[in-house]
Amino acid sequence: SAANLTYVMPRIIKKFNVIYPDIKINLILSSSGKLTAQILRGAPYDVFLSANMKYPSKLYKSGFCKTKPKVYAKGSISIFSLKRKFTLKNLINANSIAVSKPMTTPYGKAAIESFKNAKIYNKIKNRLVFAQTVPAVISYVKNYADAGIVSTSMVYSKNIKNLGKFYYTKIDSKLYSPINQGAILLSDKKAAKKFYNFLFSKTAKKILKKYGYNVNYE
Amino acid sequence: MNFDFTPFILSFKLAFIVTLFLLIIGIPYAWYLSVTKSKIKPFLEALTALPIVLPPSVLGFYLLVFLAPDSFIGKIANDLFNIKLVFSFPGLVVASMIYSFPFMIQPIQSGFESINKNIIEASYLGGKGKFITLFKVILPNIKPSLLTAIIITFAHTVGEFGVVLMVGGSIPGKTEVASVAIYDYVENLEYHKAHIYSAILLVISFLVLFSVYYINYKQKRKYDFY
Amino acid sequence: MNFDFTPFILSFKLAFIVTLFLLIIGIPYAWYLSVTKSKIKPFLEALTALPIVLPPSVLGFYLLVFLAPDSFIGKIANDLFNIKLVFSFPGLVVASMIYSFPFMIQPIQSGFESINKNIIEASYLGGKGKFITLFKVILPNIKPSLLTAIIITFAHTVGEFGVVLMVGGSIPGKTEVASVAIYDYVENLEYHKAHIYSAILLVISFLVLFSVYYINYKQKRKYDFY
Amino acid sequence: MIFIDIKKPLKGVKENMLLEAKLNLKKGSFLALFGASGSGKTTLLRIIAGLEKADGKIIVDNEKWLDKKKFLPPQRREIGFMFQDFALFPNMNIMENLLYINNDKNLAEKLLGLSGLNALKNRIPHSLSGGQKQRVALCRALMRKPKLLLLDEPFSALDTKMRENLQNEIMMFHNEFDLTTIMVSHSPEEIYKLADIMVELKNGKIIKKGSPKELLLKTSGSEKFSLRGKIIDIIKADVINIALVSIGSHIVEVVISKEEAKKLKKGLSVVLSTKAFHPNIKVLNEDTFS
Amino acid sequence: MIFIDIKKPLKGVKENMLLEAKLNLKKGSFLALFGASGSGKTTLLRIIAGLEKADGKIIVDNEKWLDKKKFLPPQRREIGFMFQDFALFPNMNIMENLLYINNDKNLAEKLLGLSGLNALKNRIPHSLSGGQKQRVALCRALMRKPKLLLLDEPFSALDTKMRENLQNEIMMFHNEFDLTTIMVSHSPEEIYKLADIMVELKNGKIIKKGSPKELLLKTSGSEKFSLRGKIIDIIKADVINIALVSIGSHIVEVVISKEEAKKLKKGLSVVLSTKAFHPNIKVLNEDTFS
Ligand SMILES: Nc1ncnc2c1ncn2[C@@H]1O[C@H](COP(=O)(O)OP(=O)(O)OP(=O)(O)O)[C@@H](O)[C@H]1O
Ligand SMILES: Nc1ncnc2c1ncn2[C@@H]1O[C@H](COP(=O)(O)OP(=O)(O)OP(=O)(O)O)[C@@H](O)[C@H]1O
Ligand SMILES: [Mg+2]
Ligand SMILES: [Mg+2]
Repeated sequence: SAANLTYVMPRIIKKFNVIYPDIKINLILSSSGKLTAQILRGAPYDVFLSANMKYPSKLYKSGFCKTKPKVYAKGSISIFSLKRKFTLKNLINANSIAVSKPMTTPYGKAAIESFKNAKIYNKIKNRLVFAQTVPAVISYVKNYADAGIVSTSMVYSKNIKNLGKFYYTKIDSKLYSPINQGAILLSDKKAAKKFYNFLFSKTAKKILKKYGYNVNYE
Repeated sequence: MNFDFTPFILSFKLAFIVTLFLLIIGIPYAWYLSVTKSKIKPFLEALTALPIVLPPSVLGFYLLVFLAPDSFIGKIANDLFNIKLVFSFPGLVVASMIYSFPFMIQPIQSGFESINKNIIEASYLGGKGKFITLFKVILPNIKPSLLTAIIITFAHTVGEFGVVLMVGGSIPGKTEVASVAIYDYVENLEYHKAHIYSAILLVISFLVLFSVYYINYKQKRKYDFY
Repeated sequence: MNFDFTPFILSFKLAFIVTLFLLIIGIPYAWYLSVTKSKIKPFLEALTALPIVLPPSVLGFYLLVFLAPDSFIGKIANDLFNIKLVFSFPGLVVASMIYSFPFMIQPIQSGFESINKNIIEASYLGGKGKFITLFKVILPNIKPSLLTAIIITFAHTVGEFGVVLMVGGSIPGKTEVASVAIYDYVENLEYHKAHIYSAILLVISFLVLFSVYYINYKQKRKYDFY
Repeated sequence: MIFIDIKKPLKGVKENMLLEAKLNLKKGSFLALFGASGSGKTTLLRIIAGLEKADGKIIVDNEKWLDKKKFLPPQRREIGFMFQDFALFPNMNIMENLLYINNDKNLAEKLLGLSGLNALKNRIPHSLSGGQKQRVALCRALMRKPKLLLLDEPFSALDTKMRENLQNEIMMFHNEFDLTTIMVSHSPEEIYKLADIMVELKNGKIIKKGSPKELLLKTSGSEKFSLRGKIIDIIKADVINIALVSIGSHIVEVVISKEEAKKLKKGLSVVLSTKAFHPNIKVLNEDTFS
Repeated sequence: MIFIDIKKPLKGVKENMLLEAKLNLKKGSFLALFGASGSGKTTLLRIIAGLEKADGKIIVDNEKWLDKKKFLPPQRREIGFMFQDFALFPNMNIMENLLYINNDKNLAEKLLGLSGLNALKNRIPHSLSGGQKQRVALCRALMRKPKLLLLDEPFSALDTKMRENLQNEIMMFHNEFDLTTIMVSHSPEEIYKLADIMVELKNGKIIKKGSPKELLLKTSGSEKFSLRGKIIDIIKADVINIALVSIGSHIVEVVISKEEAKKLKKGLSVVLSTKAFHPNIKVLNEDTFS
């Protein structure tokens, strides 16, 4: 699955294993683009989860899937900082702001959209630094940047506590287009199907919600 | 905290196999490059260096395309040898070999180019063929270059990551090498684990490298003594 | 389709500067390693090879920590030279230099170790100091090794990606080098653009490498003629 | 029978020169090659050994080594070659240098013993003196018990005593193994002593060829005894004048007349000759100088 | 004044040997160093040049070159050194090899001219013959117009003619630049001709020291003329027997009696001497053999 799911997935898998203790799930985290390329060349993956509908759709069009891509959650973004609390309003006071790449990550794209909609983009444009992935945004914030835009799921992860005290502000979801988290089933294996279905179960939704995802879709 | 040593074993196994294979291929190829007077020599030389110019993940992407089961090479490997070249350990070996190719070739070639031609002639005149001359006279006399080639290739394959990730797909126990595992920990903000894994990787690598250099150092001192 | 050549210019500028600086640092250091009889020699040698053992992104992560403005090194650079070492071009240079260090050192060292000591002595006896001897006698006589070192370092810096990405923050026009740009296109499934950018990178690199090898080839032929 | 007829363009001292040599050697003969520096001696040996290509023919014992169509590679020519610059294998010690060519420990021990190198057998070439290296190179060339032995100035770095020892050994080997030998040498004495045929090269061409006896013993006319030499000093004493004449490695004093003293100058080449020469001949202790 | 008193342990042929040399050289003198292969000649030169460390003292013109506390690096010692194995710079052509040491084009041209290498000045060392390399090495050693000239077997790879030319040149340089010269040589003739003092090394120790005249001209007793030589052949003719004696690079025929013929054997060292020797001395064309 895509990298932004690093934090929720172990939780979901744990819960899943409570119900199906015999099914062992290998979690492979990588960027959506890489995974898509790999699946297109026959990577032996069973379920693909992406933070973006683009990649699942592409796979679907190429005929690699057993199901249509389905949205199982919507992501949200937050302003994250270790120094003090930032909001969209006072973000112009930050000397540097880390975002993940708008071109390749939906969270980065959403961040830029929000800046534009909040009319601060032109003021902070020159202070943006781009990280390859959302976790890299955290590294940037830790080492240099005053603030960073991350997926909200991250600030709920337990690993973030390693960093000590931190601040975050959710960005109003009206300011950016929805970040649809797509899932598709790639194989006929029974276990895969079970896991795929589990994603849309109440239990899974509860966990996802706890991690800041919006599960009120459709 | 429980450690999984499999990624390390995979890493060093991969590095070892890649270095060995490249050595076998690299020596004759570097030799050819060093002796040929052909006009295509600079062309081949430039070509040889190209794999390192591409970013590893991009090279990995292209390799993925070329090695995939439905590609020409993938088909051949599959049909003839029943080997899958992507998302498998043999695939990692092939991909790493391509990426690390220049690191093996170039130092060896430069060693060959600096060797005193007289001793090669002396060996031929002793009735020794090219093969024996290569192993008994030429290679022992370019030891510093050979060492450089082996160590750069080895270390680089251990640290290799972009290509391996792309072609191998980090399947635990099969293609998830140490570098990928560490990367995952960093991504997962599990810095503590990442530090420990990095430290282990560094320590093992250091020990391997140190042993090689130390043996080399001792040997040289032995000679200096006379 | 409109092309942005800035990443290419940045890439080659970076590679050029890194190669040049490493050459300047690398020559004396490799010389020291090649002549020292000290016991710490194998230790230093093993240490020198270590940067390549870590996956580039992980190395980049650590470099980010060490070069950040509130780190010791970052502070010094900032206070003394007023240079920011992260998310800036100088930062890329420093980070790439650390990563590519072994690629420059090892071939040069092996060149130094194989040189005929007599000609160095002959130069000293001609009244020439170490500096002139180095430039006029030693370096010209290890040309194959020097070429290897330069080309591997250069090519590797062009293809470098993980470290650069992490320390540079891929700021367009400042730290977004070609390798990063290509990577992004692949990520974004814009394969067509990725192909074109890769092709450009490969062609330019090929031309650079080919010219170097070609000049070298011509020069050698000139000598062979006598 | 060794038949050589080769041509090769070379860069000469002044202009390009053509190396052109036609030779017919009987099996077992010992050919000395001499000529000024740069006249093509080493190159000729290298062509015979197959280290350098050339036009023409080389036929050894009815086996074609070189031909328009054929080029037998050096490793297939049964040759012992001693390089002018030794070319010892730096990665092997002395013993290994010999055994690499031919794993005959007895022969190696014997050769090392004869050349006084037995105690050095575990040393590496790098740590030897010039003359020691030269001797190892000579031993190595003999290790193969070759059909054809090619020696490029084999004794140049040696003192007179060692030189004589090794000359005798070479002679012994040459006879014992029925070798055909070609040796480059600058020393007429050496040539006379060892060779049964000699050839002088000049600018790549053979300008003299014959037996050393004919070519070196030129007691002209009726004079029984004549020596070429050079005046290195003229000492004017009270009553007599003495010219110091160097003859080979000797210096002799010759009493000269006043008139002669005027004519002669330091540095002139001269011939000493006499009709009546009945020297005493006295056997010498081996211990004397040189 | 050059004062040398050094010690250095060496690996000898049989066991470890101690190189131990004490020498006092007047400015302008020409010292010849000789001794068997491996006796320490090259090492002594290298110590004087500062290429190898040793215990003891070296003082040149009141300047300390070596001392307990001091070690003047080779580049600061004003020395011209000719290596036994040449050590030319492979990356420079011949002219550049000379000019690198001293950018004096006139001197370089002159030296190259004297050694007959003018036409080779644009060639690289790799493409030269052995003797040509040796001459370049000699020229290069002279380029620095050194205080102290150290020559390690400077003429070994040369034919007699070239050898004589260069010996004369060395002599000229030695006088012209008021050099102090130390030369390793195996040839008594060379030594007599060039040196004013000679030293023999054996196993690292100085065993003989004196003027070449004393040591080389040993016409013993009342005999006016004596030559050392070796019998290389005995020819039994009808009425007379002839012994061929090699003397240096010469071979002379000596008529011997039947009794003598029985006593004498090939390979014996002999002395030819005579009380009455009044040779004709005749100036020679330079063109004759050798
Ligand atoms: N680098 C070295 N290390 C150890 N021993 C050496 C080294 N070089 C020479 N020797 C030994 O020291 C002794 C003296 O060597 P040196 O080269 O001074 O002899 P030499 O008198 O010049 O002989 P030659 O006439 O053969 O050149 C020899 O026995 C030699 O083997
Ligand atoms: N590799 C080469 N390439 C071109 N020319 C060469 C090469 N080697 C030698 N020569 C030239 O060919 C000529 C003959 O060289 P060669 O080495 O055969 O001479 P030589 O008779 O052995 O002389 P010496 O007694 O000085 O060793 C010389 O003028 C030399 O400069
Ligand atoms: Mg020669
Ligand atoms: Mg010597």
